[in-house]
Amino acid sequence: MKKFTIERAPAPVWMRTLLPIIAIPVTFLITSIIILLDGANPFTAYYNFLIAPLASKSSAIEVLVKSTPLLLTGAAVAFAFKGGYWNIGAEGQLYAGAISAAFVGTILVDVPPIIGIPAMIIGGFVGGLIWALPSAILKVKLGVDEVVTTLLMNSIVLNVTSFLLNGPWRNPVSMWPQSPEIQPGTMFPQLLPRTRLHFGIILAVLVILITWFVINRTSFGLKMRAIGLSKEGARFAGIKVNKTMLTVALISGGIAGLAGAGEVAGIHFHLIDAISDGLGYSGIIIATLGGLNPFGVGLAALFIGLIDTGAQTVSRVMGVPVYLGDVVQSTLLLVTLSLFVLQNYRIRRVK
Amino acid sequence: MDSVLFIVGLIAAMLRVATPLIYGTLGELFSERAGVLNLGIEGTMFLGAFTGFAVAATTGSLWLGLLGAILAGILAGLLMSLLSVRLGVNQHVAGLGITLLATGISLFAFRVIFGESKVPPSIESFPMLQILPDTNPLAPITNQYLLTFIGIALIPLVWWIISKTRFGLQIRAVGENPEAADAAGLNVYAIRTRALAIGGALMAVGGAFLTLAQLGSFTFGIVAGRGWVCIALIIFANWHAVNVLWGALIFGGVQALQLRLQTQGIKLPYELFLSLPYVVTIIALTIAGRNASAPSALLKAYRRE
Amino acid sequence: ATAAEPTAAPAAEESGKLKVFGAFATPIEEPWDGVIHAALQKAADEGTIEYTYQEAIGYSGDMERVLREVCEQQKPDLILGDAFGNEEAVRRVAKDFPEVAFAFGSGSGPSEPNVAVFDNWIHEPAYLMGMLAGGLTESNKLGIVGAMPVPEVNRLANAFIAGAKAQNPDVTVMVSFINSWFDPAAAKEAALAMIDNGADVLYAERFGVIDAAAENGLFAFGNMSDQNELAPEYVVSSAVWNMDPTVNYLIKQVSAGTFTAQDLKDFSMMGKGGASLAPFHGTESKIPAELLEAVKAKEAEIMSGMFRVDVSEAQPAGSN
Amino acid sequence: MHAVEMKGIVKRFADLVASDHVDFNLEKGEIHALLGENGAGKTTLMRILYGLYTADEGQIIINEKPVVIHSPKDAIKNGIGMVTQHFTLVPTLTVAENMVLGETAGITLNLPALEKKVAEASEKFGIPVKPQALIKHLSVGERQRVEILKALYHDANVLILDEPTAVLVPQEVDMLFEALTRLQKSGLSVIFISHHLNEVMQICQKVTVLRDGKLAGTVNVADTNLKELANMMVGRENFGVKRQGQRERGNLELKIENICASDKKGLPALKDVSLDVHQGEILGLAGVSGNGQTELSAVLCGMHKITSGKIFAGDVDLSHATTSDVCAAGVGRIPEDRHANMVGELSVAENLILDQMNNFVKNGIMDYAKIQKNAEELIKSFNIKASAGDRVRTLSGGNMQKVMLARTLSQNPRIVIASQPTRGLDVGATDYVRTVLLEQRDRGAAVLLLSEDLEEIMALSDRIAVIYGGRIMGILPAHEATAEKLGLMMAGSAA
Ligand SMILES: Nc1ncnc2c1ncn2[C@@H]1O[C@H](COP(=O)(O)OP(=O)(O)OP(=O)(O)O)[C@@H](O)[C@H]1O
Ligand SMILES: Nc1ncnc2c1ncn2[C@@H]1O[C@H](COP(=O)(O)OP(=O)(O)OP(=O)(O)O)[C@@H](O)[C@H]1O
Ligand SMILES: [Mg+2]
Ligand SMILES: [Mg+2]
Repeated sequence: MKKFTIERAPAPVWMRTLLPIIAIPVTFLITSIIILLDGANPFTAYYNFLIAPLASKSSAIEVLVKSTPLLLTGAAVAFAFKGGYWNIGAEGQLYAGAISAAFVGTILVDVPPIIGIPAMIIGGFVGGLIWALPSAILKVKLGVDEVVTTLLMNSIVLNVTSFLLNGPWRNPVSMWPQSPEIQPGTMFPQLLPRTRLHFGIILAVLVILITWFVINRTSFGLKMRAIGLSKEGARFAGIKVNKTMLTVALISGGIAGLAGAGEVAGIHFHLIDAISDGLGYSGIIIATLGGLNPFGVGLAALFIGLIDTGAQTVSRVMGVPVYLGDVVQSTLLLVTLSLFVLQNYRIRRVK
Repeated sequence: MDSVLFIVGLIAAMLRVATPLIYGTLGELFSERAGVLNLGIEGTMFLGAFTGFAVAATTGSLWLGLLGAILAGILAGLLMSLLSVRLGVNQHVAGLGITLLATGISLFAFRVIFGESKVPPSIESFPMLQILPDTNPLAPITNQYLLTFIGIALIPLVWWIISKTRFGLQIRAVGENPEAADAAGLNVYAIRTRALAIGGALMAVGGAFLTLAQLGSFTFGIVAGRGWVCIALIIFANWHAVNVLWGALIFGGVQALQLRLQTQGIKLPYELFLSLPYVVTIIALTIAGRNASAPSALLKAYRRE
Repeated sequence: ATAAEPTAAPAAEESGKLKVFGAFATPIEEPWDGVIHAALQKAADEGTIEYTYQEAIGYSGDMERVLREVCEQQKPDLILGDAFGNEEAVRRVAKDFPEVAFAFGSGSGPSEPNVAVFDNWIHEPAYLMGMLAGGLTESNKLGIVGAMPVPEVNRLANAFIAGAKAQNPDVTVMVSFINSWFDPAAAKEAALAMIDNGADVLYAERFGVIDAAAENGLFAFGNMSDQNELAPEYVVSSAVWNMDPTVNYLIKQVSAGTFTAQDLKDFSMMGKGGASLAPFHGTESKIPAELLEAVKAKEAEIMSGMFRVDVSEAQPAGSN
Repeated sequence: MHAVEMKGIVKRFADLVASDHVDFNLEKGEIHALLGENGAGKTTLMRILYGLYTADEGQIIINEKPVVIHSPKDAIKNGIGMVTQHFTLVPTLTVAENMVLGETAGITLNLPALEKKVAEASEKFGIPVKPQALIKHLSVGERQRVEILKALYHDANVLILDEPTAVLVPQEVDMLFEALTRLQKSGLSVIFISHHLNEVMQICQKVTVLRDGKLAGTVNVADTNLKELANMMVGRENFGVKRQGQRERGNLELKIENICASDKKGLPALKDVSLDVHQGEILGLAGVSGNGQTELSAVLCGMHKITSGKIFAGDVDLSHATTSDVCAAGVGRIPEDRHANMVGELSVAENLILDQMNNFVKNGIMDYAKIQKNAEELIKSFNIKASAGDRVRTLSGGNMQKVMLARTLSQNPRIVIASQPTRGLDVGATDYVRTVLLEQRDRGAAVLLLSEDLEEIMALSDRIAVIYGGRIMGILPAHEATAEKLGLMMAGSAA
């Protein structure tokens, strides 16, 4: 008689590649009921969800636009997690980056892009870094749990944003809570005419490549990985744990800040209070889906960008409530994550 | 206005604003003491708010509505357990996913059941209890919703359950050292699952308070981030049930005070004012420092080989 | 897409019906977008247009994508929506698709060649409600709970205050903002704070306020749509915004090929039926006859153009 | 009659067969030793019996009845108790609470009553514990007693002890053996895992030896001897490495002057400790656990701060050094807790360079070819049973220790701090480590050996210091040191 046992060991490579793909039909089965309930055709729904956004060039480019900040927040979170720093604050750091980029963008009157764009990048990075600083310092100096403080800092920056937009920065023309428009010289250039694809995507890809390189090819990367896996072990080996962790936390905050700068300089051209709408939290999901590997993060960000876009397309094209998109999206996410767990198992036949 | 009236009104408002926070935080307390950070709280509260309302509106019974909310909350807790406890999915991500899912399902069902309504559908909500006659100057404080009283009464009850009962001991054990609990013959999964289910139920009641008592109607922004406040609150409370009361009153109080100062025409940058509780929490945490008593196994999935 | 083509024969699709798209930043339950959606839905139900829409687009960058996709794929004749918070995105897309007519709720002016703007100009009924409130109050204290101090909200509050003062020079009006578009529980708390502070008639710019009033047996006024059903005893009336005139005008213009970028303000005012004071649903029995008469008279003056309600978009005094 | 029969047990971890058709029988009322090299599969077999692992194949029979054990709960129901190597107690709970954790009857906890019951059990089984104490405040020995009592409290008639003596001081070992013998008389069956063959000879009646996951044989203690057991385990008979003669010692290399330090709770742990270690000598530091060795070792490794005093490595002042300063000064460290002081999830190759990364960086980039080559060389010269890419976590204890030795000693340190270097290692690995330490001394390094194993201290040291209560009680040259003298000093009387 042949029996099968499930054991805890990395599944074969083909299986690991297959699992995330299986997530789609599984989600399809689970959510079909609710789609049918609303009188829609599940196949059409899925076509619109996953294929339609890629079918035309312009919507495929929009998926990239959507993925641009996600690549950055995903990379920010993955970088921090890899270094053993649980940064849940990418959302807040993104806002801080957006605030400081919006500030830089308004004060740099009449600068050429050659100055304006680097200034925006630095502005975003520094903004995110500054917002990451208190939690990082509390962590390394006093051992205060960073999961908590970074999360709380998110709530604070939202209030700060709202304060700025309702107070000193309120748009003087429209009186709407949005900052004045940034200077033309500080706007990220469009990459393709009549699309919103902007320089931010290049920045994001660069950040992905750089973080991958730093993590996997430099001694700093080995240090941060060692810390991420065992702080005591790393300390024993002479690695300066606090200094390294502080650096990791600040770089992570800076990267998240870049996402904010990108949204200001490439999409909105001013600060608004809904500038993120959860991009930082999506970053956690993306970092996890991507297995904390920058390249994995790249794929995961594109995937989330796709289903984010698809969720709206479905509702519009099929005339179903937009919330159906949310349901399918979150189910797909949870199913994918669950199947990812199976990557750590394999089935063996015993005689 | 006379300052006694102001203070009485403020305290009464504080209690109302604090009620959903108390339920949500006690719910989160169960999850976290068992070692699971449940970021599904915002969605679970929303699901409770919706289910409670929908059931009450369709059956005409507020109590059935409350029951419906509780069942929905338990389901959300069980889903969190399936993902984060059984399958070992990263707790942050599972929780965020559940918030997304629970919110989406609620809103979708809302459309299906109530259609596209111009004004939010409403029901006759739970009345306030008349403890003191309205003429008594303290009446605003004492005359609250039954759910507020129950919420406050739950605090000592939860303290008792966690610290004095066998189940509480088991929760603490799986939250501190699941390996030890397992070796002692406890079923770590089952205990965490139960804690999550109870936690989910409490969170859902917190949401249902908004629709069944405070407002009598359901709209899509109804929870408005209260779940995230609870996450901060539990830290403020240092994972102790009794501190939840003070925390909820402070967080609720700042919100109530802010609205009340506005009516007095007092100018203050209220956005910054609203940040105060978070800043206070960070400071409290800094003072507690390494003594903060987060359960040791929080965020860690338990796996036997 | 073929961008440069003129606005020639727009309505000449096979169905013969005008293709209209609604682009809403919020879910359609939100009152502002709800009014636009209702008017378009009505036109669709009557068979005059072919209507599709997208709701909950949000403010974080999706508006531009949705509009572009719709323009390219669905090629609508007319797009309506709210541009607040998405102002630039809407205008950028409009520039690239001059063959499509855009009519958006906006705080800024129209832009050539194809962006017309409208807004909820219900300050007139708000003024009338102010008069009613001023006459009904016994404590001489009124309360207004609004979302945020933006011009669209400010001018309603200011008109309400002006009406109340005209009717009763002794009133004071408290104004609170909850700093959120949707948080009925907070709105209710703000209202309760005002009641504790002596207010006995409330203007509910947001949901949640009427609840507080009804619980305390006080009169309240609704906003945007007729909200009497929320508390039939206590909701005296509401400032109703009606987009039908705007929508009908737009349909006519676009069908005729005569659409121009213009401010459609007038179609949202009482004179053209775009704004009105909601029916009393029996609450008039509780209103002193002479007050009712004064309000009716003022209403008639406004309708005939004899009286103009001042538009003030500054943050109302007594709020912060 | 058999208390436990395990038949044809198979357990695989990925491609490794940790238990390969093993049969194991335990008679009622016997103390049965389980022997084997590091990684032979002892712990695995016992974790299967206690339900912490599930066997892939095989059968378990208890009291002549086949049983299915899926979890510790099932095992406890079948009268099996286990004290695992890494204790499984909840540190924030009290002793009594830990004891009753697995019980399910009743809603509320009547703690005073439970504490009384625990106290009674403690009395009855002759195992002293403090029911109200928090586990986190207990010493290792006390925790072990709690674990044992916990098993007995739940009516275990089979008690599994996984390397119980590795963490105990000699007096505690005596107490344990005394208790075990007593309990045996009242009918308890015990499975006893140890790497100390003399302990096995002392209290066990039967011995089962595992080798590479397979059963090597079961023998009666009465019919065997140390050599035979050693042969069964590793295929050779002679063990024991000893220092050969006195050597001329060189210059002063490690100078410790009047240092004081506190322990984790903030209580004074080191009081005015002064020691000199010269080139080419091994200075042994003997002492009963808990008298300051852990803190001294942590201080010298740069992991713990001193409150006063001075430390010099040659001319380099290391008094307030961090771990990286210590590495830079050429101090090699072999820590007490190898699990905590390596990064288990990193590969062998990466762990091997973790404290000397700068030697493997080219233009700011890690030179992975060189890292690989380094690993292969060290694996070969230190005879590590692993490949360069294996994660250290998956290595057996002995091999993990070899990785640590290789990393430290390949850098030719001028000073070696070796703390409990052979704890938990099998006889073969122990010999190997001792040989390597002697080689270091002969090479001219100054070696400070901290060990609770007196026999080890006497076998290797040129001079022997004794620590008690955080103070140095005296220093003897090896030829003057006798077990008796040292024993007295370790108990607190001055030399
Ligand atoms: N959970 C696990 N996953 C993978 N491999 C494991 C696991 N547990 C044990 N092993 C491997 O199984 C083999 C047997 O390990 P086991 O713990 O049974 O050895 P042991 O005889 O107890 O050794 P020691 O004397 O060091 O305690 C070893 O090679 C070990 O690396
Ligand atoms: N999850 C795991 N995967 C692979 N190997 C493991 C795992 N857990 C433990 N091992 C290995 O199994 C062996 C026994 O594990 P255990 O936890 O009992 O360590 P140990 O016996 O304390 O080691 P030592 O006795 O040498 O100090 C160890 O050698 C360890 O390397
Ligand atoms: Mg072992
Ligand atoms: Mg061992």
